[in-house]
Amino acid sequence: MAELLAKSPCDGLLPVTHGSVTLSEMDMTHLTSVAPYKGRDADVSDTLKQAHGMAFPAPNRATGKEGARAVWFGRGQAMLIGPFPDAALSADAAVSDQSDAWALVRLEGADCENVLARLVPVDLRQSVFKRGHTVRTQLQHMTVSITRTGDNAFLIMTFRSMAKTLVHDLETAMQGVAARGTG
Amino acid sequence: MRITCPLCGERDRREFYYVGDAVALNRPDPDAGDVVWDDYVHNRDNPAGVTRDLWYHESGCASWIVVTRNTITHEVLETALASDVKEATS
Amino acid sequence: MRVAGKGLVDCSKPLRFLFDGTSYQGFEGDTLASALLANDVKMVARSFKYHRPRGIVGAGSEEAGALVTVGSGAHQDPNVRATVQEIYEGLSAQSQNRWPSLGFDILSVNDLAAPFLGAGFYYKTFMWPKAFWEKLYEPVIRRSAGIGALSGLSNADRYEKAFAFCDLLVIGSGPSGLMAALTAARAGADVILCEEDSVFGGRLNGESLEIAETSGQDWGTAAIAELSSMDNVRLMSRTSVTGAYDQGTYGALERVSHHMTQAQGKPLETFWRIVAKRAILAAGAIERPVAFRNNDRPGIMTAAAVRTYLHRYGVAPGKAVTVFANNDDAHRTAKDLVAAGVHVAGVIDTRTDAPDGQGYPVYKGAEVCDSAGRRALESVSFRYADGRVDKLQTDCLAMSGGWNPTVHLTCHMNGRPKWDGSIQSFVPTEGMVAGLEAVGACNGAFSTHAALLQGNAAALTALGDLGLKTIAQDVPDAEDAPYRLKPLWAVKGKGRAWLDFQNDVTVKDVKMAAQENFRSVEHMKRYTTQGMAPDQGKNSNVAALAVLADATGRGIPETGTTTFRPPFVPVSIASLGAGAQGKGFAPERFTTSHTASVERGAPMIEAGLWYRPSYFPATGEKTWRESCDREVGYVRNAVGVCDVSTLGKIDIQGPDAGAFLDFVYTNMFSTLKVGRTRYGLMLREDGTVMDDGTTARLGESHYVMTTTTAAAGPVMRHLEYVKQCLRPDLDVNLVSVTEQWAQFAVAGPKSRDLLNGLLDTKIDNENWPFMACGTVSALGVEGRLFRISFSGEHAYEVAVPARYGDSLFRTLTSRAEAMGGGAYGMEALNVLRIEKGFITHSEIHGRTNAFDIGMERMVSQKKDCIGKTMSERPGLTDPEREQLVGVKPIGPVKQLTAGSFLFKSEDSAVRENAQGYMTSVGFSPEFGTFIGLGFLSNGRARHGEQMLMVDHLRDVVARVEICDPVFFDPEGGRVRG
Amino acid sequence: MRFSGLKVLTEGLRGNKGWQAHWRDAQPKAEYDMIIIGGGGHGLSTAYYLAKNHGMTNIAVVEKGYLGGGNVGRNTTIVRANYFLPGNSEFYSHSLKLWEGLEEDLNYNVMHSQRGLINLFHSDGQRDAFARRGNAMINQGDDAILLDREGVRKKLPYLDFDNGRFPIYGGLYHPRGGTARHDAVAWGYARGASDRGVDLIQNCEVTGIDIEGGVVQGVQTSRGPIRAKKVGIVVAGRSGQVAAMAGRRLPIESHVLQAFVTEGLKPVIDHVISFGMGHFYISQSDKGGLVFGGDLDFYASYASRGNLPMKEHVMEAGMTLMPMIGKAKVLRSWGGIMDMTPDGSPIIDKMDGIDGLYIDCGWNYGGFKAVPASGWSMAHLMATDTPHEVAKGFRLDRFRTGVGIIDEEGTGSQHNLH
Repeated sequence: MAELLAKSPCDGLLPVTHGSVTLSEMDMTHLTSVAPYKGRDADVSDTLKQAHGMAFPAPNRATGKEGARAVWFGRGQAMLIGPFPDAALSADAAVSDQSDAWALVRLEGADCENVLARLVPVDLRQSVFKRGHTVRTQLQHMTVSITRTGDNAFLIMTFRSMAKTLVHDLETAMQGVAARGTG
Repeated sequence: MRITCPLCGERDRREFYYVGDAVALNRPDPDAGDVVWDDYVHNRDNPAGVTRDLWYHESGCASWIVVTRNTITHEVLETALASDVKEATS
Repeated sequence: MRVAGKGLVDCSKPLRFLFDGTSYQGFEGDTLASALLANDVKMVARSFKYHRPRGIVGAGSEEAGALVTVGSGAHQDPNVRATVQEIYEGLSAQSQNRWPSLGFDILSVNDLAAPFLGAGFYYKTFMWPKAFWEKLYEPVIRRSAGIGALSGLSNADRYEKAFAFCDLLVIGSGPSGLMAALTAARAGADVILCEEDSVFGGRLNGESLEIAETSGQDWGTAAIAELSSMDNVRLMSRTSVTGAYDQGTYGALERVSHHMTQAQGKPLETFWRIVAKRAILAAGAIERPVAFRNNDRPGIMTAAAVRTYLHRYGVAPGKAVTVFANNDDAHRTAKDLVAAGVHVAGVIDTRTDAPDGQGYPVYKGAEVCDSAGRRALESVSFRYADGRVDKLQTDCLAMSGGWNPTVHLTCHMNGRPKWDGSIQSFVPTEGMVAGLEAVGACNGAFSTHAALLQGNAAALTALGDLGLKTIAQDVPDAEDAPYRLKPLWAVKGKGRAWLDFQNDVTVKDVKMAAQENFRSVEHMKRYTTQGMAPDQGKNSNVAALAVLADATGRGIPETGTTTFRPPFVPVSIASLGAGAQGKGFAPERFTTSHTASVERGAPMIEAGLWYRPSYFPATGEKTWRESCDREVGYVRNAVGVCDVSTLGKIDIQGPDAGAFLDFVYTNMFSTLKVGRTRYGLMLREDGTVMDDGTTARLGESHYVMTTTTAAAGPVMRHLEYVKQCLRPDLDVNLVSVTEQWAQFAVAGPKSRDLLNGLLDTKIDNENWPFMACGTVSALGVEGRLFRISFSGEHAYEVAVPARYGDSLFRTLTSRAEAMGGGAYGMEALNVLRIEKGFITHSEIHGRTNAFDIGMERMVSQKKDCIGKTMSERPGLTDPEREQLVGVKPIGPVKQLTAGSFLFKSEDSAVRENAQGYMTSVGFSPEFGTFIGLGFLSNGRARHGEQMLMVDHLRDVVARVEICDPVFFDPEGGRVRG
Repeated sequence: MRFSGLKVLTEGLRGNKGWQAHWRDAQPKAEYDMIIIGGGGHGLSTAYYLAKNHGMTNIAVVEKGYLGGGNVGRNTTIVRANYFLPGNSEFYSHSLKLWEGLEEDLNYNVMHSQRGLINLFHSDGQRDAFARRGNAMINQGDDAILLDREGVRKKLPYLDFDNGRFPIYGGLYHPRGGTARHDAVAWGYARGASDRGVDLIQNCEVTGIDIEGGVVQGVQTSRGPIRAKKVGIVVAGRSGQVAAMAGRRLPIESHVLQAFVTEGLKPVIDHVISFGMGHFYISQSDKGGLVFGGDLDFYASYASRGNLPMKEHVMEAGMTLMPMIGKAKVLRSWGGIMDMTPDGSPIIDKMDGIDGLYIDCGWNYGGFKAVPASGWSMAHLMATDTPHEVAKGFRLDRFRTGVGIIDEEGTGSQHNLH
């Protein structure tokens, strides 16, 4: 029997490098939105800790580490990135598979803050937006989730269908920043 | 214009969607009568001064927020999660 | 001419540039204005109305005279201030508003007709004959008006926008701004310092001043060196702060590469959105001209501009300079020129107690009353108090009527400045922009020492507000001369004395406005156009106000001011709109089948932000209709495949999910069985239909809702609104899963056969009846299957995780083709649904309710729901309302058209007779004719009635019969097959 | 004094000494037959037509600030009759006819320029909707032409037909649509009313409405009480505050709408262009500035100023539609206070339960073109106590009853959906 072939959201678009900054697609993995029901936040957090090694994140924060993160994803919701979700989560939270719903890209390099400053209306400078901080915001006209994963690295997520626009907008900003040197 | 989302902190107005007077929280009973419903859906104090209105942090955390605000100066005086406001009054 | 030993330009770096086709030389660091003056080019422009010769008036962004066009082709940039444009090798600039040439301009004849072209003359004439306005008068007016020209070609330069954040934004880098930045930065605050000019220092570069026993220029250079070494400081030159907005948001325009021959990938401009916790406005002041007869000739400039050209650029704007002033400050001009070896013809001061000259004559108690010179200044006449008139041969008049603080940004939030009689000017009212404090000259503090003190004090205040530790600063000693002036706005006398050099508004015009009762300052402005030119009255508003006050017998403060509004300097549409040209206006959304559809030659059309295939052309087909008919046939006779992933999908989970759905839908969902799907109708609170779609119950507390493509976003927002604002008591969570699933309609008699070829467990009519739903495995991938139909055929929608969408679409279509079917697009989908009378947003267009579309029975009487009460208003249930009907032609008709109107056969096609209108039309291969849906007054009772369908626009009149909107398979047997 | 080309010539030769006040500044009298609150376009035209059509001359217009200082002096000057719902169609059609005779009627050149308006559409669905609109316009007796893509290209070759985000399918062309010089409309009506004996009272703020036994007695003002048998409230964005003086709440929210003008440019845009997908509309003034605007800022406001996100959105729409305007520089931006009704259509009605009190409001963001017919209809209502034929759809109670809701945008009779 034939098999269905999988394609990543940014298939054929990445990686690209301009100046000091590289944009690349993250490997496809499990994405699970976890939204605790009323009064179950602590139960969900406990399950997450036991099964996946991280607490349910506070607003604007990510927990866990590369390969198994929980990123705060909005009001009463986190995105579990990496592990296949423990079945026990469903008892206390609305759990939805989002593995294919989001395009995940990594923006990395000395000028990556300057690139994002062209597109994002939030102060993402290291002094205020540190490793483990996350925001739900806009990137140009797209709804995104941005998490700092390193001194010069960000994880950016947007709707899968907008992957091409995401890459276009980031690349345009990268080119502009690269042409200007710094600033 | 910047609005403080109770969850996300101070953010640019461009992240929010506006829906109008927070009177929307006070939905009447179905049988309250046409005058009450007309008032609820249509008529507004429309103050030139302090007002309470509803905003949705659409490209942020998806919270609905009650914003206490001055319509002449655009000063934002207070913000609160709409769900908290609603639960406190019902 | 150049003055040896002066200026900050780099004489070792000569640059060639063109003005009106003539090649000139300047140096690196020159502006176009300074380089033209160095080459003794005086006349550079023509004015707006009278086409009078115009020269360089100032040395900053507020320039009132020297507007030029830079570049050509798609790069042509009109109305560029020569005083701001830096020269570069190969720069080419042209003069504007003249034809055929700057020297000989046909429309300068307007100047001779000036008596007839006074303020507002056009309101009183050009009314007869009526038709001549559009045909003759207006085209002539339009052609003679305007200043520069757009190329008409699409923008070809790169522009960009950006955001920045700081503790303290300092606007302006003169002495007060530098002092403020130093104090704040030394205390560790996060500082952004914006300077319009290409170099920092402000007036320090245009004067010979001393600070801390060194030259002001050197002090400024040292301050900048210190600031640029600090990590917490961002220095932004060539950056004009253009507007103050709410909660500490400022707009700023950075001119990134206007001064470069080759931008090399850099943007031309960056528009910054700066968010600052505190701001200090140190924008300086603008020297004001004096109105006197013929005060608009090239060569007549502000005194400060003359000093700037001398000190900053090493240029003397004339060989014999005359100064005309009412204050001490302007005397510096003469002193500095003489010190630099430039001849000063004299200083004419209106005050009898003016200071004495130091190597130049001072004519005290005299006023300049006229000037002469054809294309540039040759002489000025001046008059003593006793009426005696004298004349000086001079090619440059440096005039000063005093200074106007640059208060503009403090007024951007509706604040009004206050009048300060001691300096005869408006100064900022405190607190007009929250978090912003004005210091130095823009705050009316005109001495250098006062500027330094205020800059330091404001920074300390800001630091305190920010909770930062302050470090006491020594404010250096500096010039602290008192500001002495005697008010003078307009020299009395005959003839035209200019206020607004650009719009050609004279003292007479303002007086005439007052005479005609345009006495309010706003009326005067609008009637005369005073202050509406590119400088927005920066050079002239206060003087015009003084003239109006005088003409109406009021004081200046009682007369009031007009409003200063953003932007402070003009901002290109391309910079504020950066990123949107081409596709950048809104994100593009692509389905997983996009590539495969394009490969099949399908024209992709917009559906909101998405792209969807219109149809899939086959070899030999000449029109889209042929393709569409074939694709309809696939679904009716075999099997068709269509990507429906763009429809919104929302996971609704929780113990109260059913109760929640009962509240947002008109019909019941809590009673829906697990594994079943139901059509739902959603209203807005006003009783109008908001959206429709199917919702499936996947588990006891798990539903997935489908929305229309267009309403996906609004419905999600609405559901969150209901959940958070109206029913936070319900335990239910919502998450959009639209993007998770690639979903395909598989429709037609052979749809189950096609699916069974892929599904790991076969389905049949028993285990998967109409409206069933559940989890399936397709080619080894777990997905979802819904037996729902938008075509009236036996049909399914199969969903798999989006990564497999491309692959599944290719598999489905190729297998469908093998079964006599294939892919179908939006055109066929539309025909199929019209044949079944299914509605889309063409029908639920925001004005229709459940009653109108024949679904009033779907509004459950057992419960409350959003929109229910308002939908019962008398006006929404009136039988005469327009109701959904089917429309079919009688006999042979050319076509039916959507957007046409329905009339009784005997009526004329006018509004009063309109009975209804057509919303959707398609050609039905099944019936061999066009069929349509529409709305008709009391339509459900009129099935069988013959009417006329009239489309005036496309000249179509058709005899039609009203019928049930369900044309095809009204019993609905096929979906269950 | 009659204005004419000859008059301009003779005055010019005499040194322009003979020009007189365009209108009288009146002192408030103790009593009038009628008072119009609000000296904007609608208030002044109401007064003018009360005098001209109904012979009412013992009337006053009281204005808080200066005449024409509200939305009539801060709009994008578009004049059109391209509505499609009954209630609006006949009203705006009537208004356009009045515009076409306005200069002659007022003896004031308001520069009404019928340069043609083109509404662009970008999908088949939008074409159908615009076809309905165009057919409704012709049903009404007005003009409309459906242009295809090539037809639009011929008129507007500078649009981005190849790369724009939303492809241009065509446009609905309304040849009689155009622009006018906004301030002149206020001044022309003021002059016409003043000449007919109407008192125009500036700098006079109404602070209260006197009502006794359900009957209007007059108004309290910053310059003292003024008695009147009838009072008309014509105050646009401030309707809520003035109605509150009579103890009434209105179905109105006041919002800010920004507009923009660029530096003067030689003629480059010869039509009025409307780009629905980007909420963007543009024309070029006779002085050469590109005059354009977009959507509301979307928050209730009386500040007459807007914020950056909407400015950027408007400019972005311009850049995707017609990237040739990129180097035009915005000189000034401003905001008007829009009296938004739930269904987007206006109200001209008696104030229920208060004899002698009338209201004309709810012009949303489309009041300028309505100025002539609004005044005409309001004058008719105030003079005769019956609604004028073309304005009888603008009832205040339509929201409560649901009868005759006029929702052109199809966004619903609920606030903030427009």
